[in-house]
Amino acid sequence: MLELMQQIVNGLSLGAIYALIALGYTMVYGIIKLINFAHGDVMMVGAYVGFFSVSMLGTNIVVAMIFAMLACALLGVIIEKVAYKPLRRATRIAALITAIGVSLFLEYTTIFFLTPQQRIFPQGTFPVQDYSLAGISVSNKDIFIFISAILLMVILQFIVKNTKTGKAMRAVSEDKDAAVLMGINVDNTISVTFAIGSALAAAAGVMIGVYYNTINPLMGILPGLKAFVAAVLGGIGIIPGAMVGGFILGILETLVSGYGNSLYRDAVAFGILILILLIKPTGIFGKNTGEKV
Amino acid sequence: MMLLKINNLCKSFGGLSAVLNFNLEIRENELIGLIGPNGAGKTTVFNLITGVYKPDAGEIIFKGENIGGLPPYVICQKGIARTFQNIRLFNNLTVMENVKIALHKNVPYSLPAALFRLNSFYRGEKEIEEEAIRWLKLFNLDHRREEIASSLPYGEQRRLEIARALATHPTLLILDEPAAGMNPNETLELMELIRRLRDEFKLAILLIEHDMSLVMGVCERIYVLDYGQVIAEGKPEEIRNNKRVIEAYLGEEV
Amino acid sequence: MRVSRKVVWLVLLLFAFGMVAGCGGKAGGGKEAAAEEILIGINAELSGAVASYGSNARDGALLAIEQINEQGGILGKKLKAIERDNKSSADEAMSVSADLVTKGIVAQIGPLTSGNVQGCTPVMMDNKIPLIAPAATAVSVTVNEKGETLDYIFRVCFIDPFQGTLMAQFAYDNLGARKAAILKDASNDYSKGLADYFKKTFIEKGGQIVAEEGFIKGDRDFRATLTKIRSLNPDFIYVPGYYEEVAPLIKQARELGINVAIGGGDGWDSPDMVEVAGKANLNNTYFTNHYSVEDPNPKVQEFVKAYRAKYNKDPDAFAALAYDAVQLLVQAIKDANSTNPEDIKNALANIKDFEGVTGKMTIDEQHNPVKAGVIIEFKDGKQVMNTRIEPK
Amino acid sequence: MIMNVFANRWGKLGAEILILAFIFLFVQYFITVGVFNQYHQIIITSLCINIILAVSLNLINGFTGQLSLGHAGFMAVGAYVSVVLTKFMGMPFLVGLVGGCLAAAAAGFVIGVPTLRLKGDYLAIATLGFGEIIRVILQNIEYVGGPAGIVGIPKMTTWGWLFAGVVITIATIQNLINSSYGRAIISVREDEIASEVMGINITSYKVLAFVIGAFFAGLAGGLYAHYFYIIKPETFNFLKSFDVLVMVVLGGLGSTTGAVIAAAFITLLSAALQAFPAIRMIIYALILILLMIYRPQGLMGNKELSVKILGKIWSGKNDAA
Repeated sequence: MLELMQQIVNGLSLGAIYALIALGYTMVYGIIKLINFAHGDVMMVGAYVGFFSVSMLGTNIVVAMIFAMLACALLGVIIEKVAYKPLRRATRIAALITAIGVSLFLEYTTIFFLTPQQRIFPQGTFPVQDYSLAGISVSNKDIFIFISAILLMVILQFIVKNTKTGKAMRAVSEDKDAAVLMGINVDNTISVTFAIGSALAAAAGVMIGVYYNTINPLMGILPGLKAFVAAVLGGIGIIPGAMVGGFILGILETLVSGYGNSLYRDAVAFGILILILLIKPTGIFGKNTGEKV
Repeated sequence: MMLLKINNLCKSFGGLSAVLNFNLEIRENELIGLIGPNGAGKTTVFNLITGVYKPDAGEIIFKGENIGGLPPYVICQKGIARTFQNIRLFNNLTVMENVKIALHKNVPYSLPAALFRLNSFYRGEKEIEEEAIRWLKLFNLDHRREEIASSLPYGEQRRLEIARALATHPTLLILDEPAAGMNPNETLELMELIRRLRDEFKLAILLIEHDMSLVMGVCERIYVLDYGQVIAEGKPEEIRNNKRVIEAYLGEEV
Repeated sequence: MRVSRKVVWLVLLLFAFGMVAGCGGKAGGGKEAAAEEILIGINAELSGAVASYGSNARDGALLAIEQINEQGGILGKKLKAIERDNKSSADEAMSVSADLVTKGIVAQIGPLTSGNVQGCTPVMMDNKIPLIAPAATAVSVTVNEKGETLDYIFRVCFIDPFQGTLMAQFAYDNLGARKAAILKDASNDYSKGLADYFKKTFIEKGGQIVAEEGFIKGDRDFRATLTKIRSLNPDFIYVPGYYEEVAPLIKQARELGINVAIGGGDGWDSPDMVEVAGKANLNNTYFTNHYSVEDPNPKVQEFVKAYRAKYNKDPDAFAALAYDAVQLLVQAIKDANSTNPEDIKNALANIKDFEGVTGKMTIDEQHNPVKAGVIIEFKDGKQVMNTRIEPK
Repeated sequence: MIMNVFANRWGKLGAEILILAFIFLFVQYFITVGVFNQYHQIIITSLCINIILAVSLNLINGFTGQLSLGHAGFMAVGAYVSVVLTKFMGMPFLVGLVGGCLAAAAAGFVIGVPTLRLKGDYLAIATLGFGEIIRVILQNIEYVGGPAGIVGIPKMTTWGWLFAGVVITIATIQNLINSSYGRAIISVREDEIASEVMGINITSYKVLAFVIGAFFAGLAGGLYAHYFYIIKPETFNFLKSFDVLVMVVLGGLGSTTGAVIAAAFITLLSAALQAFPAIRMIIYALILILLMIYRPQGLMGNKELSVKILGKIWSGKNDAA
């Protein structure tokens, strides 16, 4: 029982990381229907900005995170303007390939300038405190990352549902042409979407960097993929879905490793995901919007 | 003989009844109209008959067999074909290919014959080609055969959709607002065509239409639907004078 | 229509082949070697999954080449490296090798992983050009299934059985471990190889393997598996992975209160271990290695100093092994007094007591280096030699 | 016109065989006399394997319109099964190849039946998941070497096998597409509901396309394994599926000639960039982005390159003949 509790705590903190990345993923998807495969790599860039801010400018972690978010918001907007905007009228799969191109570009440009070796956050960037509650060990960074994920989800949900920008976003998501007729500046709205999504990725990147201490230019691939899976699982485009999907994936992986066989972890995790999709073909929170005939 | 008999058909979406205890009978070679105000559930009835939606309750007896809830392709194979309110052609394909796809139902050669290009493939393709041309000629679309379907003018797209439906060799043809978007002249031609098709191919035809001149002019019996229920049924002149029908149509504004 | 289409694809195919022929004509025709240069191919993982290790190996090899050239080259000629990226894949490695061969290399250094070296094997054998693998540890790298030595394939690293067996003996005899858990990189042949031999020896000696679990390259969270292992109460955990995963793994193990000894192989050898895992967490951990960067041996210290000066970082095992691979090649060229690949191959097979950074080695009949192994223990972040095992 | 083709069928077939024989002998001659050295031969091999992969994935993604990200998984099944048959059981190469293809097709069937009910991105994730499941399973089978894979696979793939593989793949898929069955498959991509109402069992045609696509991915795997000496599960990870997808989209979804051209382009580009290790992937990424921006429909769109079109380009005429 104690071990199960520990495993669930492990799963929640792993899931929080997936959720953190999945939030930005799903938001961009929800608004412009683009699978932004470069999202994980924007996260990586954010982690590097945070790293250099801490190690070279000697800032504290909060300032580093703000720097990273600003830098990545800008990066996200540039990527959108240069690479995705020309494809707005093209097929979704063309945009998907471009996203793969952007992803490779970010990874290997980083390798070119910063070598493929990992970088290590200086000790004490985040003062770690371990707690043991009735035999279950938790650290303050677990709690920090868990609360961040939930907080960011709430903020994001608020922005999309309740602000003017959010309404514009939803309008663009429904129908770009109609949105133009309603006087919404579609270009700006999409830019804002990308800025927010990329800033979220950056925040996730810095947190992950601090959490695991190390960052490297290819660190975005695996979590990026997992986050995409989490977003799909929750019902892609649905913000609370991304978070729930992330937690489910995290707990699932943890339980497979803890009680099944860790050598088959990804196979079992994917197997269960496929099962869930077969039962709920549009994800857990997805509405089965049958095509109108 | 009875071709189609619908008994107490029900369908609701999210708790709202779209179709409630719907009954309908079509005899062979009959021309039936289904009318009603917007949102009365007419297209839902069509979607239920053709298997696009699954009924919640009730039976759809076609040629003595309950087809309710069968997948659309099975229902098509049993002999029901349809068109759509908002035309659903294969937009990126040619006019010819659109009709050929409908002919696939009776494809005269096997898959291996296609993969290995056996003689039966060449013979079969020739048959398909010839039959497709026959359908296109019938609908006066022959000269458009290599054009992309979406590039056709609206009226021709409607005609192509009917041609495509007929190419599946149905015994019951279901037309969802065939005259929508047509000018009076085109509508007149369409009326003529519908009658001719019925006679030539021994078809029963069920159609939804808002254009009353067409419905009254061509249909032998008419069903009137309101709030998912049949409120009247009968010959055109009976319907024209039916109080409930007039109310339903006037009430639409309220 | 149907027929004409097919014709055109085929014409296109033809064009494509024509292009290849055209490219090749240029590349293959003029060999880049000036008479006074000796070409060495470097076939490295510079992109893809193991790019970080591959580029360290490349750096090590380039440092060696630079040093040789500074000392005036060899046989009156300078060395020239031709660098190619194999994208961390065996088929790319093969095509890179074939390309390098047409350029007129006398030998190839790399690739890094066993699988990628094996991709190159047929090309090296066909063209009779020696390959020196810095870090390919699988037994099957230098011998074929019949047990015959592959004439042109050499290596400077340990083979899997050596390290796995060594650690099993050390854990059982010196640490008194009886219940061991294994945590390996499930996607990595090196990790599996070490784990297999560790398991075999440990069981033979009378120990028990209580768990055999895995992780995947790129994982950073190991707590689920560690929590499971903790509940099984092993007195030793064997983690034969690379440092990018092992360092955070050890850290998390300690955070979960797992304080038993943890062991591994030369994949641990990196300055990053201490920085990521933390000094205190690394206490009571051991790994098998060729040498220690803290070794006062001047050869080692000069290498570490030169590497730091050139790249502004500390070398890892891959850099040191690739450095030795080049030095071994140079030794063979000197011994053969020839740059003919056939002569170099023969000289390589006969090398005795070569003094490398990673130890004094003699190439045995199966083209493996016979050299001393050391077991290194981390003590407050310092690598301390615990045991030295001389070759038999 | 159809009469024409029908009447000249045997004549045209003869011409095709002649041209194919010419190409085969042309390349074979170059190999025999050594104009094509080992490096060129490796590139030709990669090229042919990539063509088979791209053309077969194009059947699934391009013609049927189902986004599949699991192609590498089928390639892995074909590679492993063929090697087990030839190397471990001593069967002839042909038996190995066919066995690999059938195994991959069977895997395609088992995976396709449940997942093809899913749509769009959900299908993409499910197929990607299955591809990864196949890889993880292979990683854990000791019989086939686990993560180390199988080493020392006899080299049996020759130019003749590759050429035959490419011709058979293209011919089969083109024959399928240019038949009533192919039109049914394309109608699924165009409009599922209309297609189903026309009497087409869309699920079975999706599965059919998936199975045939997997079959040829298995062929590519078998040819790959018997050329590159070693196979290991890592080779067939999801990034490999992405590589093939890139070729298909770059060539133009639903264009077989496009898939062939893009496969050739990517293979040659990749080979040419080997010499620039530092900037290799950056250039590759930039080319990818630029091509997609300037040709979002792919090099060929959904058109096929034919003598007719070439002739038109040649003579500069615009009228549709």
